[in-house]
Amino acid sequence: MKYTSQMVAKPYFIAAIGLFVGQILFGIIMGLQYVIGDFLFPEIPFNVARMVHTNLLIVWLLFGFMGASYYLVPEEAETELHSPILAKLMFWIFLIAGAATILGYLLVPYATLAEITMNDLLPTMGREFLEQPTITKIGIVIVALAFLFNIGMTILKGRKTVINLVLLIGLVGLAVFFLFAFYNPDNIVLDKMFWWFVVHLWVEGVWELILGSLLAFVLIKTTGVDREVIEKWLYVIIAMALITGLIGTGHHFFWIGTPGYWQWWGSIFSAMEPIPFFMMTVFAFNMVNKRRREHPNQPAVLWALGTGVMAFLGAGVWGFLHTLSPVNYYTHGTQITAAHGHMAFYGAYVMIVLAIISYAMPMLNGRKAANSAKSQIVEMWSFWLMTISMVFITLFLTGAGILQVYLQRMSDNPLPFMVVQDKIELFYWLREGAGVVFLIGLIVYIASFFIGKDEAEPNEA
Amino acid sequence: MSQAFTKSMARNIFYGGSMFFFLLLLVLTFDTVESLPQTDNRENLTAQVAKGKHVWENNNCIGCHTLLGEGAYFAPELGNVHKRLGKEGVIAFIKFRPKNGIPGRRSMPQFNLTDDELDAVAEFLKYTSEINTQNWPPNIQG
Amino acid sequence: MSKKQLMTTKITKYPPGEIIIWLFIMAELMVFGLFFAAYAVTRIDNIELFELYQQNLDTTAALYNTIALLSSSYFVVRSVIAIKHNQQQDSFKWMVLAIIMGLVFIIIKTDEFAHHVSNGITLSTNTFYMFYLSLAFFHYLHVILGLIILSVIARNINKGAYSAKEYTNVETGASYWHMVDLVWLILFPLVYVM
Amino acid sequence: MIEKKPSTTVETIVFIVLIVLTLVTYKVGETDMSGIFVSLGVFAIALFKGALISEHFMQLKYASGIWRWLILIWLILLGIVIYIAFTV
Repeated sequence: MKYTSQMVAKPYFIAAIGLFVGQILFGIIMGLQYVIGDFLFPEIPFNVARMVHTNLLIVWLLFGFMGASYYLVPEEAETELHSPILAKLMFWIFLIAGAATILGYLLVPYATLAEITMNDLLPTMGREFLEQPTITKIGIVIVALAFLFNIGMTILKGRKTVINLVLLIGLVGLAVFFLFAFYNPDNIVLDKMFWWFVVHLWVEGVWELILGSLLAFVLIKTTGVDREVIEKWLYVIIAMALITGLIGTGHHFFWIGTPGYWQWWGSIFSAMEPIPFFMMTVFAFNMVNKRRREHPNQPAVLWALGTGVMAFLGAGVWGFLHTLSPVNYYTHGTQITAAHGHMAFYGAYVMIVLAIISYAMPMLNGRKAANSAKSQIVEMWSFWLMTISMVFITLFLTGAGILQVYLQRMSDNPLPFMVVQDKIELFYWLREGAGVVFLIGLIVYIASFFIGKDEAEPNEA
Repeated sequence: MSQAFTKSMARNIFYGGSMFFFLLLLVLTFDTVESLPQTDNRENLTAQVAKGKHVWENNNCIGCHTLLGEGAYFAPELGNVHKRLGKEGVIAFIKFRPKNGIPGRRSMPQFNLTDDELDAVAEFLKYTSEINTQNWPPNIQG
Repeated sequence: MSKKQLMTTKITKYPPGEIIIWLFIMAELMVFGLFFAAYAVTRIDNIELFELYQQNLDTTAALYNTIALLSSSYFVVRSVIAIKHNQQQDSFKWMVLAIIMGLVFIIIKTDEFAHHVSNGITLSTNTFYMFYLSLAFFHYLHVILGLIILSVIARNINKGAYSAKEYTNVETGASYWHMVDLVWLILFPLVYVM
Repeated sequence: MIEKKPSTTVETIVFIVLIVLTLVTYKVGETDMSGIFVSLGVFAIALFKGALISEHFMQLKYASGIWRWLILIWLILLGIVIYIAFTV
């Protein structure tokens, strides 16, 4: 670590991991509700558990992105962070607002929450992933602005690298597209259409810029490959991501009351969305193969390689499987979508945040470059446990989805939704099993921070 | 003839390509918004439908159900539920959910909606079922 | 890498310009190819509709546009050859001519679009117009982008930035422009004539 | 240094051929000639024009290996698809 202000990243990373645990616990609860319908009913109905599960994911990834930015921007810009105090203040505001919102979900009925937060003044609640009370949304905007100001000022006064620039564009895009969350017309078609301007343009747009720059940073640091080469790759990857992803938004406009031509535009462009992810995989492996040094932090390299592969599989391959409109006609809104969502989020965004945490944490804990060999082995175990169980979660959900599509939508005698759900119960049990393994993997991951704490780090080869 | 591929070229492709496709997205979005009246059933968007949408949102229905295929996949698709159950069926289903659920089964909470709210949400689902969704879902089961 | 001073028949390994542009040319051609294929496949079930509305298109305008783009492409070829021989003046002159012909295309095509708009035709009018407008407008944007690229190159030629030793950027822009021309050469018969 | 005027004969001839072929295509569209073979003929001309662009304007005739065939393969594939779609 070169600058003391990078230390502000540490609480962000710790909070991210803590919320990650919460997300997985609620995932396990939901998985159980899929097979034991009245589990925890009526205390925690499925919709509440899901809201907590998805909102925690978004919040902890945002914590991860912010922590990552506070860590890497000063190092890239070769200057201290503009205002570490502002960063610390925003951390607490964001954490308290986030925790209060989650508690709100859990403690009072959603309709009551809407009432006490005066949703009727500016109704924005009750839409998937954007369930937060309007006041929380405003809080998110304020935190995002303060964060962008802090990061932007640091970049302005320091060295302007491509990684910093791309990261900044991604973060600004994140904040700008979030503003569509405040647009909630009475017309459900318009509502759905612009809802995707937040959701799609985040995860299949500007977040890929953040992903790309974080990956490039970790690769520069761990492989020692020439910055010029890595930056060139970064530009081409994010160019392809936006070129395919922007019009690729159309693959959400097939069946929501928007004109039919989106079936063509959406299919053609989203069919190319795997290209940037494929390039990212090639990029990561290429750089590691060309490495000029053996970095002592092996798990960080593993996470970086893993994110390339899993993002390509989850976002690229599983996305492509159901993105063409004739296929999507049958798979839209089934467990196929859930399968894709799980692996894509894990591969693209969870793993990149874990990669940067893995890289930065040893330094934030006062070590030179890496944890002890013992700790690294435990962390790599957690990598494989979580990654393989996520592959199985995806496969089981895909199995469930294929059966669901067949029984409910394609067979000569289509069955009602709930009948079909009973028939595919086995897959949900298997998914729950894989989910428990994932939780074990996460516990092992956390354990890796405490194991071999006092032992020396392996020497650089 | 230099075959070196320069960083400035990569940067130009990023900025040029992104701007290009962002403008294209804006144009297509504009065209879509202009032509939505043909498909989005707005002539039937009454005040009661708008109210129903708020009831729908304030009770987080999307947390279990899908609407036009979007939402959670825990409970049935409701974009065409009006065609499946009819208005009275929809109202009755929501109204008579047991408070403590059905043992062992996925259960829908009892939301204690007023008669007006029930009517509004049913009207909202009727309106939604009349949106031109390019023939989706494939059949009545959603 | 050794430089050739004259355009000879010596075989070079790579296509002209920066290699990355060829990846993008391939990606672009893939998209246009898919659109063309989609057009042809959709047409199978809508032959009467397609043939009826095809007659509403202005084939003469399309002819002028084809000639404009072909000339523009040819002028770009002349500009590249000139810069390879260190004739910056000539190169600049040809490039400006190419840009003018590109602008002719834009003017004619804009007029065509204006007619459609004033007749209330949009992407949602029918399947034929959906394809025609999608293809034509997507291509139209490419012409605009190509013109921006050519203008930057022309300015740089005029400033003396390129020479017989360094002309990669000129070739890169030229390759992109030929691709735009190529797509129109296919689009013209497929959508207007066949 | 300024060199002597380079030869551009080939490119100029190709350009003239392209213009002539375009005019032919246009004339076919103007007349009442119709039918599947006319359509396919028109498209064959378009593909040939594309090949000329690829070889002489894009200078792929000097490229080696797969690079030379990039556009030509695209044209051939397109030709096959259009042929099938117009004759089924």
